[in-house]
Amino acid sequence: MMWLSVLPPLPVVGPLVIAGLLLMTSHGLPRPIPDIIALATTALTCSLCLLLMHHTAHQPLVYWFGGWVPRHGFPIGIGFVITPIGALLAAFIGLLFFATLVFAWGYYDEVHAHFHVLMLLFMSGMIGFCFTHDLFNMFVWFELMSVAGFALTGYQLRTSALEGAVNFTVTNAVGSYLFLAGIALIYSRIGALDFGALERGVAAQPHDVVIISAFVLLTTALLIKAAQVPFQAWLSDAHAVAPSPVSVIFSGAMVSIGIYGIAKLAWSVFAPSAEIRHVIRVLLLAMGAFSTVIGGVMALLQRHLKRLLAFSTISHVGFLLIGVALWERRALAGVFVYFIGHGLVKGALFMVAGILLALCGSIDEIELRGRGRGIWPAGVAMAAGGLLLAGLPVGLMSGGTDFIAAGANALGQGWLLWVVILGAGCTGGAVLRSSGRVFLGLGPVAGEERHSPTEEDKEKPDRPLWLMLVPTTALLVLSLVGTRFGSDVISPGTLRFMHPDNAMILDGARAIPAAALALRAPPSSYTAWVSVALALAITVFSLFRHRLPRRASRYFQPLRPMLTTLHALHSGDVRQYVMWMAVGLAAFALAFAVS
Amino acid sequence: MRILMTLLLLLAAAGGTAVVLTRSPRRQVFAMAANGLILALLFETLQAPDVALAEIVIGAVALPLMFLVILASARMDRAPRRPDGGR
Amino acid sequence: MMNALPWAVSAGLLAIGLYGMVTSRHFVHLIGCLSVVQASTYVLLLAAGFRWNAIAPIFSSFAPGTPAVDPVVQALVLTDIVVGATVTALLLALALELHKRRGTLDPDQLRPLSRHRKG
Amino acid sequence: MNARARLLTFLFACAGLGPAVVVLILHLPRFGAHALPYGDLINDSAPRERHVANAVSAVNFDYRGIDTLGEEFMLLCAVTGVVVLLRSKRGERVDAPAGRVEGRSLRPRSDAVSGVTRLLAPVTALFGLTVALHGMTTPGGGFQGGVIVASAISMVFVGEGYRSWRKCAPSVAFDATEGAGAALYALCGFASLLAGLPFLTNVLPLGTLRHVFSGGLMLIENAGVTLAVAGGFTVLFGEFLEETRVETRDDES
Repeated sequence: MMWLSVLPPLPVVGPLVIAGLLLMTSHGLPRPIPDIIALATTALTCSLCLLLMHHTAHQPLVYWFGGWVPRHGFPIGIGFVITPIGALLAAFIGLLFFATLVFAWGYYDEVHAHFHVLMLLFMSGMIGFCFTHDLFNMFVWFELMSVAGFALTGYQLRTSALEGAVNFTVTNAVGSYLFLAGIALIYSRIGALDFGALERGVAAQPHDVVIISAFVLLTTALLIKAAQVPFQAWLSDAHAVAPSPVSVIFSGAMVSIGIYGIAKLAWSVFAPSAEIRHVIRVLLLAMGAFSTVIGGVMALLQRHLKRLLAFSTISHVGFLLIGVALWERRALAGVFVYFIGHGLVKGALFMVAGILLALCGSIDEIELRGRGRGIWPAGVAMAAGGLLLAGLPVGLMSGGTDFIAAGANALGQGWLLWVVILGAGCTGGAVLRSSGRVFLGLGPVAGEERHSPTEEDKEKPDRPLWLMLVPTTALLVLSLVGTRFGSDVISPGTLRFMHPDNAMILDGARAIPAAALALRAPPSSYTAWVSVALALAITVFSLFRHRLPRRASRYFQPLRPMLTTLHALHSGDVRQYVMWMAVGLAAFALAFAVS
Repeated sequence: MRILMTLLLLLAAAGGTAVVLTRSPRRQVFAMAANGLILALLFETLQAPDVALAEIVIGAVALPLMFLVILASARMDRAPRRPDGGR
Repeated sequence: MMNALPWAVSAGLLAIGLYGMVTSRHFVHLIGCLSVVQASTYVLLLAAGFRWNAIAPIFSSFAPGTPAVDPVVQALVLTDIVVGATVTALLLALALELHKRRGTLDPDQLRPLSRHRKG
Repeated sequence: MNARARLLTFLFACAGLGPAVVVLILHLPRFGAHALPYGDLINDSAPRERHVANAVSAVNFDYRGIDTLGEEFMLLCAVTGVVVLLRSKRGERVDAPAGRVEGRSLRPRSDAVSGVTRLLAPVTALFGLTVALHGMTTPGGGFQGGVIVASAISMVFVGEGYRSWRKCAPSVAFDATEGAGAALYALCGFASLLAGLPFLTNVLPLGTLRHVFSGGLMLIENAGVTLAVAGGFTVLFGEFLEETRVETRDDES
């Protein structure tokens, strides 16, 4: 099919060109035009990616820029290799941007079309990151995505947004320099940048210290982006203060895409090294488990709604990292399902936060108590989102959880289920508690959350409620009905993802036919109900604590010092975050030293 | 050649240290400009003239100038704005 | 000694840059330290593509085929320099806006959300 | 966490990392004496197949041209970000008086400074254009040349003062230049697509090796980068220089 071979670069360079032209003409365009152009671009990009996904089901699509096909199996240019998984995630990203632009319709008309330009560049960076088959090219898209994120965080020019943006920029800039150092190390050893060529180089010397160090640096950079313990603290600063449409993208896609990057590098490049596989199974699993729990507990302690949601993102992305670190087929398939499910639900929840900011003029849970009664549909959306975060056994999030749980059980790592229950219960409970307090006026006495940082905040109330509710509801509904993907796209796609076909990509051999082996969705386990029960228990306890005898809360007194420490870890001091990076790197060194 | 390169590498390390240890931002700018020049020379001996040229225009001229402008602006008489000048 | 010196210098620059960031008392100083961290990646990348007794990869006065150093890493470092310049410019703009609002650039006094803590 | 605890934890982590770094350095290949398969392939191919003497430019614009495309848009993104941060509150008014630092007298600009910059700015701009133009044959190219051109434009600020500088560098024009340059680069790729070739494949005659106009499509891409970088850095310098003016804000009395 000739026309198919033209498609691969378009979802990336198309939005880039549109963004450039939009900036060029922004001074002359009347108001709704940039909105319409940006919406059309994202919609088109999303459909292109779906088309690509459809046509790569049997064979990945390989595209060499500049026509530089590999010479004797050695890549000379940059390739895009489009696999069903990459195309699916790209389509999801396009969809999320589309929904966000609908949500933000007309909101940012002050500074010409700058918001739209930045959003389109942001989307290009993410999609390029999904498609690329070259390490340095991956860095370029990674960095484009970061720079767009930095600029968008401070977009509203509020003081705390600027501070959050500084923390975000500094930590992620250090991360990108670590990524570059990793590229330099692996280049000094293997002398190539294409994933396929690198994988062959790793297979030739799987125990090499230089290659292992390169893995550590690259993974650390991506863990910083994915905000995993101990690199997590910037996220709650940035996501809490960014404009809510931007937070939708940050939490829905940008953070989890770091996990996709880790999985991509692990399977396409570093898989032949036994030492690296071992450290992934041990250290990354531990980091994921810590993130799940710490993120969940911290979410429970917040009163600033966006900060609460930001911590829940750390928790859920930690679960994604667990799925990758299990190094198992079903768990990996679950990661992709969960990726999309979480992105949809979390995006919808940040939209609800945006609705509150616009219509109720605050983001503080305690201050907002009962003030959401007039906009109850938003409350329904928020409660539904909370239940889905808690693991209600319907839709994509729980489908992904079941896959990952099946993988963990098969490996005898059943204890992970309790980590997941704790994380999901806490984050779901936190969201349900907030929705009860804001929309039903429950919970007159605040608990531990009253000690957490908050601030006055509001966004422009210039959009009707229905305009903001439509994308919110659409995302939630999609997260409920999308389960079909589990068998149709994700399971054959996951096999492709785990076994990159280098003979086809580099040597032009015939593609290995897609295995007929389809992963059956495992039955939903009891864990879902346990975590939902935990979430409901937390909600009831925190909303009705004034009815409880005083003794009940005294049992939690011994926890105070621990909670204070947790708050101190997220102090907002960027120097401390840099220090934690050094500690994280040392943890990697230690893990390799003992293994 | 080797001696020159050794010397420049050591100078680059010293230059980086100087940038870090110069705690006053205004003096740090000059350390940065000097460090940019050292790096450019080092890149030239590493047979990378393209990079050396870029480092001179960016690292030794453009960036220090931006730092200076920012510091000048920050020193200007300006009452702190309202704590939160949100839109 | 020359065999390992560039690697050691690069590692040293990374360490000293991070040290500077951890101990910084002024945001503009911290941004300067970030540029030192970045300088370590320049040195590392160029060292990874260096070769003794080779010319620069520009065949204007030498015949094509003369042994030359690696042009790829040089292209990567060029991109790296642009990345550094853009990120630094953004950070400086952020710092300036912060200074206008808060009147200080001391990291001890700049914490997101911290000022609005209510009891 | 106070400064001391932070430093101690950092040093502790470094103590753990130190031995790992030493082991790594001992295992790294000998400096300047390891194989460079990718680089050798390019050095062999660039003069022969692309008629370009400067292999670095060939990598930037052809072999790994999509990297440079991403990089141009990264620059565009950062400049847009700076504009949003600095300009949006200030608005587009450009009649603010110069700001001053307490305790320092404002000296009138001397004729000597003005004369020197009048001479220097065009020469610098010309030099920048030369560097950009000869990117295929000598060190340099659109990026370095573009920054030099941008600094030449900013030199006018020093010599001629704010008003003439603003007249010579209106921000609107340079926003457009920047966007146009980056879009031009991307459109080169679409030209290849129209010719039925993969994105960014050369579609123009290659010219002769060591000639200024060698490299085909790379020349157009180089021009796009020059425009984008010159425009971008002029806007960047301009936005920063604006910040040395006293602000007159609508929202403050």
